[in-house]
Amino acid sequence: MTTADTEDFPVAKKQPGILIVDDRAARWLGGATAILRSGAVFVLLAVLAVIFALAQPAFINLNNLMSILQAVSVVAILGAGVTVTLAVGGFDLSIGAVAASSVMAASYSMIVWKLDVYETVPLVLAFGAVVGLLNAFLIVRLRVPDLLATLSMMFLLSGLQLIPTAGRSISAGLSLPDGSKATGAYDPHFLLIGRYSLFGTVPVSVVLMLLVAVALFVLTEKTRIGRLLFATGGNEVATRLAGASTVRLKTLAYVISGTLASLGGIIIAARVGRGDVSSGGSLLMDAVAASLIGYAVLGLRRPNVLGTIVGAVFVGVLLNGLTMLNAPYYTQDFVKGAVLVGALALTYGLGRSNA
Amino acid sequence: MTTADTEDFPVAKKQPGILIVDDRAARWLGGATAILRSGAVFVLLAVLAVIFALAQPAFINLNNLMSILQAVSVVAILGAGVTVTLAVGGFDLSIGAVAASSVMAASYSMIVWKLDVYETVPLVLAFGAVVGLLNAFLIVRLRVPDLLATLSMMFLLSGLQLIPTAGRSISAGLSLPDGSKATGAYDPHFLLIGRYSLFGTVPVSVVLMLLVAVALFVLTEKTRIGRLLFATGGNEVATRLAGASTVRLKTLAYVISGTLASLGGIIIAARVGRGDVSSGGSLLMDAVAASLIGYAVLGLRRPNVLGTIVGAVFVGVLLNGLTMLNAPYYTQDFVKGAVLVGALALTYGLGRSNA
Amino acid sequence: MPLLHVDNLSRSFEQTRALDAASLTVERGEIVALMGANGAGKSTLVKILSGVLSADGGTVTLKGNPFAPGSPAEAAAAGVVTVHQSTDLVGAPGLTVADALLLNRFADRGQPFFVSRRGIRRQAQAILDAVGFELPLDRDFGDIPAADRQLVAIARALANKADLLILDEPTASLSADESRRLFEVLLRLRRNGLAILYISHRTADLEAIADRALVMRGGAVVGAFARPIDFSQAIETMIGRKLQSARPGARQAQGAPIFEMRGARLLPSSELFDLSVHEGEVVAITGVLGAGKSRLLSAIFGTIPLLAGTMVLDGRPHRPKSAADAIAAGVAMAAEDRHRSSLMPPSWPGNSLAATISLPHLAKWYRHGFLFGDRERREAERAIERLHIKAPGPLASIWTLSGGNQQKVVLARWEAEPSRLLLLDEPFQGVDVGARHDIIQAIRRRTDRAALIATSDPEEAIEVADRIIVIDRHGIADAASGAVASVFEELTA
Amino acid sequence: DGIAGAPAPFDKGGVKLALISYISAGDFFQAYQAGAEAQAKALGIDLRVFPGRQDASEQREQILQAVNLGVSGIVIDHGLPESLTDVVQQALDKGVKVVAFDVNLNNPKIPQVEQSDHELAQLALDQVVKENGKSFSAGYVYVAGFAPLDRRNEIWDKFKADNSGVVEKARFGNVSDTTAATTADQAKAALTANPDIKVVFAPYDEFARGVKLAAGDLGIADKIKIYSADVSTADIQEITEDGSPWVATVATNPAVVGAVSIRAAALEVAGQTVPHQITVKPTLLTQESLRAAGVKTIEDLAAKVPAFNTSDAATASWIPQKLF
Ligand SMILES: Nc1ncnc2c1ncn2[C@@H]1O[C@H](COP(=O)(O)OP(=O)(O)OP(=O)(O)O)[C@@H](O)[C@H]1O
Ligand SMILES: Nc1ncnc2c1ncn2[C@@H]1O[C@H](COP(=O)(O)OP(=O)(O)OP(=O)(O)O)[C@@H](O)[C@H]1O
Ligand SMILES: [Mg+2]
Ligand SMILES: [Mg+2]
Repeated sequence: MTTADTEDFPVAKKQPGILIVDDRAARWLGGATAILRSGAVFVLLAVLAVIFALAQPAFINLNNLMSILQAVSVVAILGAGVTVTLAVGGFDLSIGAVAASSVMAASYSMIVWKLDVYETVPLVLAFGAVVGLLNAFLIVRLRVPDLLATLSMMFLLSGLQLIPTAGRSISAGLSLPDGSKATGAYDPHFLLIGRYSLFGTVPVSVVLMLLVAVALFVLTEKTRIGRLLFATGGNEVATRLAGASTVRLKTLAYVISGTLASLGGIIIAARVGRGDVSSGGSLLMDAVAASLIGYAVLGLRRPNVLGTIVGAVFVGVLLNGLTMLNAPYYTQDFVKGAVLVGALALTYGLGRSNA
Repeated sequence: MTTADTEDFPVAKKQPGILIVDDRAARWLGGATAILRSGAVFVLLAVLAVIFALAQPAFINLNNLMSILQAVSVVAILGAGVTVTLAVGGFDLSIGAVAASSVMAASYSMIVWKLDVYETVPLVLAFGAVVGLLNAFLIVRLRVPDLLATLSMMFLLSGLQLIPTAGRSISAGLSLPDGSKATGAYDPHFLLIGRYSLFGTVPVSVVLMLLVAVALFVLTEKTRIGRLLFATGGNEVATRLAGASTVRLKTLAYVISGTLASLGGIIIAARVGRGDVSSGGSLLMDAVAASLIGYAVLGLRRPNVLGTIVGAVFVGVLLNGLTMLNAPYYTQDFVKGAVLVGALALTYGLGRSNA
Repeated sequence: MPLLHVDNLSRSFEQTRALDAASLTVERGEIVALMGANGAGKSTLVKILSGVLSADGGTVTLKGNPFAPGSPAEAAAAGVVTVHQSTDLVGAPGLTVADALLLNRFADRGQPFFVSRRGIRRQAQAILDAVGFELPLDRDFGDIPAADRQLVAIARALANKADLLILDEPTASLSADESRRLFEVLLRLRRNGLAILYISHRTADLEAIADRALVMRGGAVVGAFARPIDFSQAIETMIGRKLQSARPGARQAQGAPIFEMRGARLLPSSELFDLSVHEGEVVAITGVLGAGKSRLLSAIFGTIPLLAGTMVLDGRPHRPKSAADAIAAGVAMAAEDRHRSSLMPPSWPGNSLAATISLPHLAKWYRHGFLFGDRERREAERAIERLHIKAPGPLASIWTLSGGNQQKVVLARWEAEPSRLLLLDEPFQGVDVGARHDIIQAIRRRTDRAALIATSDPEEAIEVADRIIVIDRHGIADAASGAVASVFEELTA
Repeated sequence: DGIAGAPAPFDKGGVKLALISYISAGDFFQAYQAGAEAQAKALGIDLRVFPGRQDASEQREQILQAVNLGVSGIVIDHGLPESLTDVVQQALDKGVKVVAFDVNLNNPKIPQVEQSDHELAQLALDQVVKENGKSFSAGYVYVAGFAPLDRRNEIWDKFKADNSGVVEKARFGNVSDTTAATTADQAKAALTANPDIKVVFAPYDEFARGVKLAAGDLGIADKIKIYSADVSTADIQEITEDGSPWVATVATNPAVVGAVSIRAAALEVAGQTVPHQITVKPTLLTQESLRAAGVKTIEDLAAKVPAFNTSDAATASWIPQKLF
């Protein structure tokens, strides 16, 4: 048999990257591939940026870069949430549905209940947190497998969000199922969350994304709680025996991911300006993609918040650049898939060659 | 802390259902909950069937039951494939996209290449198998995590399927990107796969579903290979040390799931009669739901083919019944989610109460 | 022509030379004991012979033919069957014990393709009967204790057709009974011409069966001892110094007990019992496999409920509902089966030596919650020094350590902070005699707490404890608690 | 390379326009885009096509990107008015001309191209009344939240209110990867439960295709009549098939609408007057008329039903006419 079978054990979830180095040349080579591996995504990102900038100078225009960041902000925020659930060994499939229902919830609370931004935002965030709690309840108390619990929640929410309006989108003047007409409107201040740019350049949603990224990066990588979150995902029994409450840690993770998903929904609502039933369709897959690409970033091969953000930006740059080059929409998914496979082959394949 | 923390270790993936039985009554009660737990899905299914039949007698008409089976056949077949990848500890996110591209591939081969059913079907199945091989290559050789590899494949395929026709759907008389016109047509025999019923009652697609179910049930539960597939998922290193080639086992699993996905695509193509553009996202989610619900069926709490089929039928019965009762479409997802959560609470929650 | 000839075999992991020109031969029909301190390279040698790892240099000949198996399957086909050190490498959660016993038959293409549950059960029972072990065939493999997993591994290996049988620490979690049964089978197999390479840190085991002993140090074979084997000489070669007499006399317990159990019941069917431990006292709990040692410690640590009775710690009622409660009350426990109970998977955060030690102490060491500063690295360096852990450094992954050194890290975790009651469940699994001696010294030096140590090896119990308690069918037999000597007699009779 | 006799800047060529779609996938949008591209080519326009992923916030972003790319005009194809009005105003402020198709931006400076979903639905329902009278049991296929379907739905609601003899027995529908197949599954349930349904109004061709499939499976193709909207080559084949219950559809030619949208933008860029409301009239296509004319594909349809293939909306002497 070959490489795959001559692997050293003990291997639990991950494979250790064994590198056998016999002499200087090999050592140097090993070092070079290690760098290439851990930087593969960055290298690709740089190469892409250069190609796009050469082909279309408008690409590196500051406004365009900001618009890339703005375009990825929601996916990056959701992806960061997924990353936290991946860290505790779970998986949150409900985030797309949470974001979509948050769009509806925000619109409903402003248009039907006539609440303003200061009431709507906490309300919607609380909604996301409650969904996270429910997920955690199913997973932690009833011991339902993560995928199954969050998938059920996904179906539940994608139906639930349509019921108050009988499946209609929510915009000013909505006629309610009871025949009356809603008289509220979007609070103009709420719209600023999605549409205002600080100093005319940095969109609020980008600032929110960066705040989330920094906060979660510090939480997951630099704090006790973060260590325990990962420990829960690595070996739940061992974590419990070390005196941590894995129940609370998992609950925390799902509440974080639910809340972030509803923050994503708030940003979408503020950008779109109405409760559109079709929004958020591809969010789940894109967020999952971002956090999985994050595995490859820095060669860490594990969930990490920084990687997730870079992953989201990576896809954003790719799609923006292709659009600038006037590539038809159907080639974009293909290129996205192909570049991903390439990045993966670099990140994961290189370490193997000399095992 | 509570129940969750007072668990006995060693706990691996499953939690032993420790039942402390002190007297006869408790023993009887224990037995009853055990039956209820393992049969929760069946009980719910029966309850639903009775409710629907009372409300709408046409529900239990044989033709309607066949319609239900026909409606779930594609999801059940795809779900069976997912189940096999879950058994080896993987996860195939590409099946939706494989099915969608198979629809395009089948249409292309008949309409553009003018092949007949006997050439088209093997060709499309081979396409699915090749995708499975590629997935396996990424996962087994390059060690890319399953989710990441199959997600990239999903993006790749959902773009790729559109390139030959520049994003247009394929039907007779299609104008190709080079300006010429395709002169082929769907082979009428091919359409029978989706539209013919044996003895005027049993649709071909239902027969295919049953064949797949029986074959995979036997393979996974009654053969040497089946044990090894589950062993690979449970502890890959141990399986390798016992002398099995986990490389081949995982490859087998992904080839099976790719091939089944393309079989699903063939059935869709034969029902719809044209190559329709779609991403396969909802197929994926429904198939994943079926195989996860399968965990709860019979109280097994692990992937199993029989459970997957029952899971798919369960959802099919629910949606068919709701449609018969003229429930608005937007309540259907909600009910689906709610019933799922109920089934899960029964299956998973009951065993806990007396731990 | 010897059955197996290993010539100048080498293997490195980055900077570590795990095997450094090791040479040895094994003849048909002999049992060769392979000794060596933790990290000497024994398991690495085994992994190469069983097709798990490849060598960097040197040659192996088996039955006169060059032998370099590329996979475990190849090694098995060539007639080399191995029981690995880790009990996690035998079966998979989700499969039954019967499945695990037959796993290598499932992988064998010569076997029938279709299987039935009844057939599996029957064959598995036959495998167990041949060795005389009893195991719950229908239990999920993921739920059975480490000792049972080890029995599965042994039974499966013995059922195989082989020329060379390699056993890496097969009795680490077995008690005397099972060990004795294993030895009977091994001696029978030897008579049939099987060659056995036997690795163990239990001198008593080796004394019972070995024909020859080889000693490894620093990746090479540095000594060979023929019958009659001078084990004290062999141990001196192995650890590079003389081992002083085991234990400086038992101390008399004084004052009020730190910890007491009254009218305790572990299982619905078991007897009520009392137990008390005093400050400065080291108490060993021993008993056969499945007697309830682990259950007793788990009940004190709050991870399983005590069915009846009360516990008192430091004069206060002790009713932990979780490990967290117990830790807060001053109880520390190093659980058995380190892989499951203490370690993070490879390339997952927290798999370094330092992080393994710090996990329960993070709140104490980093009061503000941020992991700034190098407290855990310093603590790990101290532990490496104190327990002579052989590791590249405090930040090395725990998975690059040898089995015995991993065990030392787990002990170091619970030694890093003071506690009132230290619970150790099979703490010396795979730890070499020299290191065990050092650890015992370290444990006994601390007199500001009590220690309760569960072990299935009476020899170990005698070496470490002031007092030995025997547990049987989840109850503490009155007659057995008492003088060390009489217990030993009873156990080894 | 400009067009001789055209007003500036088309006399010199090199005009850049952007087409920003809300949705790109699907035959209708692809045909619309193809028509737009053909017209742009004929005018020597460099047309940048932005992909639509049914993502309103991305569409906003694309408008800003297009402005950054320095286009002189933007065609907006569908979308959500709430999410577009402010960015569109920013584009207008920078001197970029904007034309909207099937999304009401409610701005006097923006010409609105429409295929008129209201008129589409009305023509289909007129045909229903002609063939079935004003009193029958009906099935209705509808999913809310898709703007064209919502507009068609308004007409259906009005139709029901005006004709009390029309009873909506069942309402179903599903938009997914396999819209036709899942709609068929639902239709089978609904038609089994309500055997008295005679007419099915399915104002989206994928819905109609699903209902037809269900009728075939249930063997009731001769008992019901399906009326729909939109058309494609595959649809024509389904409609004209022997014994098909799909008796009529109403459609505009998306390619023509695409071309009209580009022409309107070009006229705006050239500074010529463009009417605020540009409507492309839909055509009623009955089973009979299609069979009679021997139409098999969209191209046949264009050749044999000239009204389907051209529009005199938004044109000028310097704009080349014959495109496809
Ligand atoms: N995968 C690995 N990566 C890096 N170093 C390793 C690896 N496996 C073993 N080593 C190192 O090789 C040396 C020999 O280890 P080995 O496991 O062979 O020791 P051992 O003799 O079996 O010890 P023990 O009695 O503790 O089981 C040790 O220093 C260990 O740290
Ligand atoms: N999680 C569990 N669920 C059910 N039974 C268990 C569980 N863990 C252990 N047992 C059983 O309980 C009995 C007592 O186990 P325990 O681990 O306390 O014994 P022990 O004396 O520590 O023995 P060992 O030498 O196996 O460690 C054993 O027969 C064991 O099989
Ligand atoms: Mg070892
Ligand atoms: Mg034990």
